[in-house]
Amino acid sequence: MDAIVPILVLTLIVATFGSLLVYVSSILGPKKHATHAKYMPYECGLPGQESSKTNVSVRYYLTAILFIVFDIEILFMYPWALTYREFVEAGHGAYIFWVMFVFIALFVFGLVWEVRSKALEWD
Amino acid sequence: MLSNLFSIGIGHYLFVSGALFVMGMLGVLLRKNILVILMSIELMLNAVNVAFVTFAYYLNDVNGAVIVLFVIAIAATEAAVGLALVVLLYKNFKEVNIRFFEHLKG
Amino acid sequence: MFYVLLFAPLLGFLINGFRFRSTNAKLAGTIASGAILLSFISALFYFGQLIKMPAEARSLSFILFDWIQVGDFSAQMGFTLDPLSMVMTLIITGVGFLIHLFSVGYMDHDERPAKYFAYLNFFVFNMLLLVLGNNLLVMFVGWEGVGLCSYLLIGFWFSDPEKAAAGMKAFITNRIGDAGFLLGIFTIFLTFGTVTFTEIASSVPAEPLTGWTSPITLACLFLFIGAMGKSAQIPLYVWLPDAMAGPTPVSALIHAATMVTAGVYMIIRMNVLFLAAPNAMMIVAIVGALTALMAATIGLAQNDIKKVLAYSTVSQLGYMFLAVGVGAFGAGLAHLMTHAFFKALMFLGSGSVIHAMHEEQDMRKMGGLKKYMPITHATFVCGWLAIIGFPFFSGFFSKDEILWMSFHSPRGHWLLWVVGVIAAMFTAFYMTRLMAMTFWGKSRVPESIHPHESPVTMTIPLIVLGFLSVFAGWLCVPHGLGSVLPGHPHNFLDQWIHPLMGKLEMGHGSLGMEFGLMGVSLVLVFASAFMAYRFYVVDPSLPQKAQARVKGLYDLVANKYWVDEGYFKFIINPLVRLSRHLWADVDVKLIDRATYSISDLFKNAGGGLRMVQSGNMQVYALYILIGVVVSLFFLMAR
Amino acid sequence: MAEVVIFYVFSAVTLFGALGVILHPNPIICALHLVATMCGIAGLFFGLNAPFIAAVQLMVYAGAVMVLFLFVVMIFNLKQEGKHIFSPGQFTNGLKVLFGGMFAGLLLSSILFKINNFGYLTPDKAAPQFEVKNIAKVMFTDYVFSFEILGLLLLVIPIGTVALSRVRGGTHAK
Amino acid sequence: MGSDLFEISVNIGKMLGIFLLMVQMVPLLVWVERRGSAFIQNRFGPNRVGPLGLTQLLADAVKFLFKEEFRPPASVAFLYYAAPVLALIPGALAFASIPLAPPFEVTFNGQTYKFLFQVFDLGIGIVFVLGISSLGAYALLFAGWGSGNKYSLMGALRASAQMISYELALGLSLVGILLIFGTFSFSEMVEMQRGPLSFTFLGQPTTISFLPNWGIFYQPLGFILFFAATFAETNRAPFDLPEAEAELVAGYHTEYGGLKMLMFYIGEYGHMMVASALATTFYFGGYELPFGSESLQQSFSPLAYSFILFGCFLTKVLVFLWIFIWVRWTLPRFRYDQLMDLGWKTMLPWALFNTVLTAVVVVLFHSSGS
Repeated sequence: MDAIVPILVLTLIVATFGSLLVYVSSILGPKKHATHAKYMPYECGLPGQESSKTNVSVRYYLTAILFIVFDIEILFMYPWALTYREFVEAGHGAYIFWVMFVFIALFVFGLVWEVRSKALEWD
Repeated sequence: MLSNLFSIGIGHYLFVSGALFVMGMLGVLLRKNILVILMSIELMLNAVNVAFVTFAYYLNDVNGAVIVLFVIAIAATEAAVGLALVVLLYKNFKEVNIRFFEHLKG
Repeated sequence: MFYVLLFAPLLGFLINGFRFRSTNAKLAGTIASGAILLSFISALFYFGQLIKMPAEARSLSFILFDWIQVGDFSAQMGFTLDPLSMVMTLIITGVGFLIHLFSVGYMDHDERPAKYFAYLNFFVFNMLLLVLGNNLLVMFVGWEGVGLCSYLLIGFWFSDPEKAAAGMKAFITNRIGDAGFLLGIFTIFLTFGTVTFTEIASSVPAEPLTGWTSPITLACLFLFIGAMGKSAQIPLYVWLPDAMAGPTPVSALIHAATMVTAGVYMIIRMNVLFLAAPNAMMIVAIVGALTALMAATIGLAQNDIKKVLAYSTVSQLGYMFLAVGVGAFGAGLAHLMTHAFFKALMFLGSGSVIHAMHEEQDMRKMGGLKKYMPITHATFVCGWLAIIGFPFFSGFFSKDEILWMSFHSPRGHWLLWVVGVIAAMFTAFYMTRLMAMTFWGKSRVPESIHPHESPVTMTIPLIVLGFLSVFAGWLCVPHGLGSVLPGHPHNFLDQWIHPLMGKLEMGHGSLGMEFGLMGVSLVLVFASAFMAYRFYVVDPSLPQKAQARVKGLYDLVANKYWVDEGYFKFIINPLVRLSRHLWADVDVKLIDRATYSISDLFKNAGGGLRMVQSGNMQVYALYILIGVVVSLFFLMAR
Repeated sequence: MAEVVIFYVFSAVTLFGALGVILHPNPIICALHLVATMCGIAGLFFGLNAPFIAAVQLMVYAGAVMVLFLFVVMIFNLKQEGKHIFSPGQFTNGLKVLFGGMFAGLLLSSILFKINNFGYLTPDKAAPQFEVKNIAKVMFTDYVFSFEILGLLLLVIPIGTVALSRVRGGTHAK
Repeated sequence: MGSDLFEISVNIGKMLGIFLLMVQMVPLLVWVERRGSAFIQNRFGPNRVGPLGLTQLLADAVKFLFKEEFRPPASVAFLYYAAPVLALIPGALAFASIPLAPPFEVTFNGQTYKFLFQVFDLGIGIVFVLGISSLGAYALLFAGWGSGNKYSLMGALRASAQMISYELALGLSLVGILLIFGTFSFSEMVEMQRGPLSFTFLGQPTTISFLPNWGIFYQPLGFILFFAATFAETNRAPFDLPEAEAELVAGYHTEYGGLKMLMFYIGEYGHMMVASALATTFYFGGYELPFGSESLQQSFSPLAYSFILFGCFLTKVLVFLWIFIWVRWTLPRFRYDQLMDLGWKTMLPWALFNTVLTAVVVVLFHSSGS
């Protein structure tokens, strides 16, 4: 628990360092008159095509949803992996193996379904 | 009374948990944007988690910690489904105002 | 290992059930037969274990989980392997395996073999539940399960309305019996406060209760109603002949070897209870004897090969009930076992014949099949000799024991013996008639059909069962007979289940009397068999003349005593009329009007309350909040 | 002393973030405040001697759920239309605030006035009950059934969401 | 932090030292990258300013300092400025939790203090690093959304989708390591990798004396998966799709320049260093020497020995950093669909397979002995 104080302090140090850099560059850098073209969003020098209301593929957010689910599954494997040796050495190796095997089987089933449903296809 | 402020006990954590829960509740009750309502629900769930861990710590009982893991998992999946629904609603109606969706009116 | 025994069929059911669209009969059959074989091997393993134990301690129990816990009532999902359930398990899995094997050939050209085998596996699983359960509730689950599978399999070819109707008839008739069974369970629970077999047995009073209304007698009678339904006794036997609409291996497995004997098994299992209710046992014995006689007479005049076998089954089941009714539980079980072998054999044999005859079941179009189907014929002869009680074939021992017991037992009567012997005589007659019309004599096979011997997967079960039909009787040689035979064989089966049996003092009858009675019945049986041979082989014109002479009697028998018609006229149609009246007068005019007015009231009230349901989720949440706050106030105010 | 600092810093972050969530008109900023809340709660878990749960909180909420929220807001540009951030309806809103206040009063006052009575609850800081191994042992023995059910849920959820997000033109359309 | 002034000041100094080590590595790495790429591509690279072009870094830094500070009007000020700062924090925190050398003891004023050769030790090392680095996505999203440029947004979305996809494979490939070591703590893991390769085989203790007891020998497949996933996590080539200049201008930092741009670079190189340090700790014995540590430990004072091991750790990390650079200039870039396919349909299943395989092997090796 005491380790959290260094974390806080380090975070503070890094944040200060970063803000300092941002601030320093705003002091040291030249101030130039800005033109209209400079204020436009940078698109390789071409005039901006249209608004930022772009049509982004829905797959990004599907990916994020699938990530949440699989992330949780993996998180639940961590405690399992941590105690696995202890269970095995206590003679419950088969039990703890099958506990996770069922879980992983469901995981694999889900993964196969997602792959076959083409939710993970990018074009 | 002031010394209470500096000797952290179960009540302090429970107070934060309770306050968080009330805020989440008010968000659910009052906000107009479905997305923010979902976020407020997450707030309430997290308030409950804080209470669970607090009790687990102060009562020296590991069950609270296990339950929290389950709650986190289920709350996260709930958020995923909720967001999928919100996105579906938005794609069909271009609207995130909860008062727009009063089709279940009696 | 035990769970392999119990769950292998379930696994087979699941596998085949999930791939129910498959049309690959070989694969489905292999899966299903493999599951049953696994089960059978485990059963053999446990049989070996039980044999090694001392006789009094032969009981293994397995608790899967606590099933129901309500107040005083508790039931476990628990199973017992004791000598009685062991015998049943061996029969079910052993005969079941042979019949599965037979089905592989028989169902080769069917459209939905996976479904068929899934049902068959599920049936075996339920049957195992029924015999292995350590309390009445588990037994009841199995009891209902086999009923369901029986319904599904009878109506397996459901596109034929007649066959679907036969399935429904079986199901409904069984429901009547099941209601009785359930009432029996209730009565037992009210009386003893438990449904576990061992606890019931230990709390039954030692002295028999002679009253008609004592709870034990009532419970026994209710249970017997259940047995009537499942085991096709008067008056609920009508479904069994119709059940022949299902595929023939199903008839062999369910409607001859295993399910229909569940009633007998149940009474043997509850023997301590039944012994305490002599009146109930008397009813059982009388119903059994009458069923044996009546079904045998009907069997005389049937022309459908499977119908003959069906009535024969009903008749033999009557024998078993006669046996358990007079307290000869060992004899009942012995006949159950031998009957399972030879009747399964004959059903499979008839299946082989029907398969060879391209689904033709009418015996009048058969005849002289002996030379086309030598193996089927040879095995069928074994079954025939066993069922008519030819000396030293299996049926001889068990049937003779039953007849002797019905005469000699303190719960028996000489009238029961007379009825039994007459039934045995008729049995010999119609079975010989069946043999004669099917296999012997001149061929009446139509030109278009070319009978042929069945494939090897069908004949192997026949051969194994034929072997068992011939020799299984030596497991249950009656005591008196054993004392004069060379080597003095024991009644193994009787000794095997002896620890589970209640006490009934049999006394020692005279050996001379026993042999005298046996002689009388043997002579009558031989005479009747010979007469049938004369009628149907030597001089085929004789039956016509005989029919003409006793026309009234013949019509009565050939139309099965008009029982079905009677049921329709006196029970079903009045019921239908009554319910129509109830519907038109009471339901529509009284109840509906009342409910409509009530619903109108609520409709109007709801119209007012509709304002509350605004569709606004947040307001709903507000309602919840208000409720929480109010209840919090209550909690804190206390 | 460290625990006092931890508690006040992180509860301040938590409650400030929560306030931002329920008060800010722009959903993106709301989501960012929620991220802050989640990090604060993870810090509170650290303070409660449960670093594993804190890390899980960071990974799942801050690292996954909030990223999803931001994705959705950014991809679909879910800006608020109109200037009202709260639902209309003066009467019901009054009721909501009233009862919410009553609830908050009941809950928080009961906690506040019980602080001294909770003195007998002293955590055993050396006790290993929060070691991940103990959590795991309990989870894979006592809660193993819930665990497998959770696995089933985690199978169903992605299937459901994938199916949902492919539906075009309403829930009943093909 | 500590109980008295000496301990606190040493701890703070340690913290600053480790952070500055990370920051100061960046110019060095930039130089290595430029020289190395030139070497690979048969060019010279920067070689004019100072010996071997080493002072080129200083010149670059000065140039960055004097760039014009500029914020596009379409951007959101807070997000736009917070993003580069946020890019630094996860890497710094993660690096700070990795033990760089064994703890050492110092006697001062007659009192003995024990210091860790890392900023803090939470005891749940792996999970903490994963939790912290999952916050890295925010820097990208802040930058992407805050710039008010659709290419920035697309780059940010791509980058974060890629990061979270590969985080799965990364996290899953570590399950095998956890199964082997049975601990979350980095220092315990390093302890376990000391000495020659020894394990229990079918209940028989077995030792192979010519190999060190490193994780790579237990988890070869896991290492490959882990290392490949870290490439994607750091958005390095061949997984540098978010910066694919042909499609997206320059990804999420299109609108950034000067020191703010530099901070993104520091973040990226910080990620690389964390990845290298993690790979070293998990699979290559951490700070432990492969051979001969006993004799060294006896011939040096504990403090000096700690620093020797620190050098060992740094060497291993540098080797990995060189591999990062080498791969970047050797392999071509993936297409985005190929990238996602690789993450979800290839690496995730293989990582699952690795997990199950390891579990089976652990059961086989350990249960038969007892």
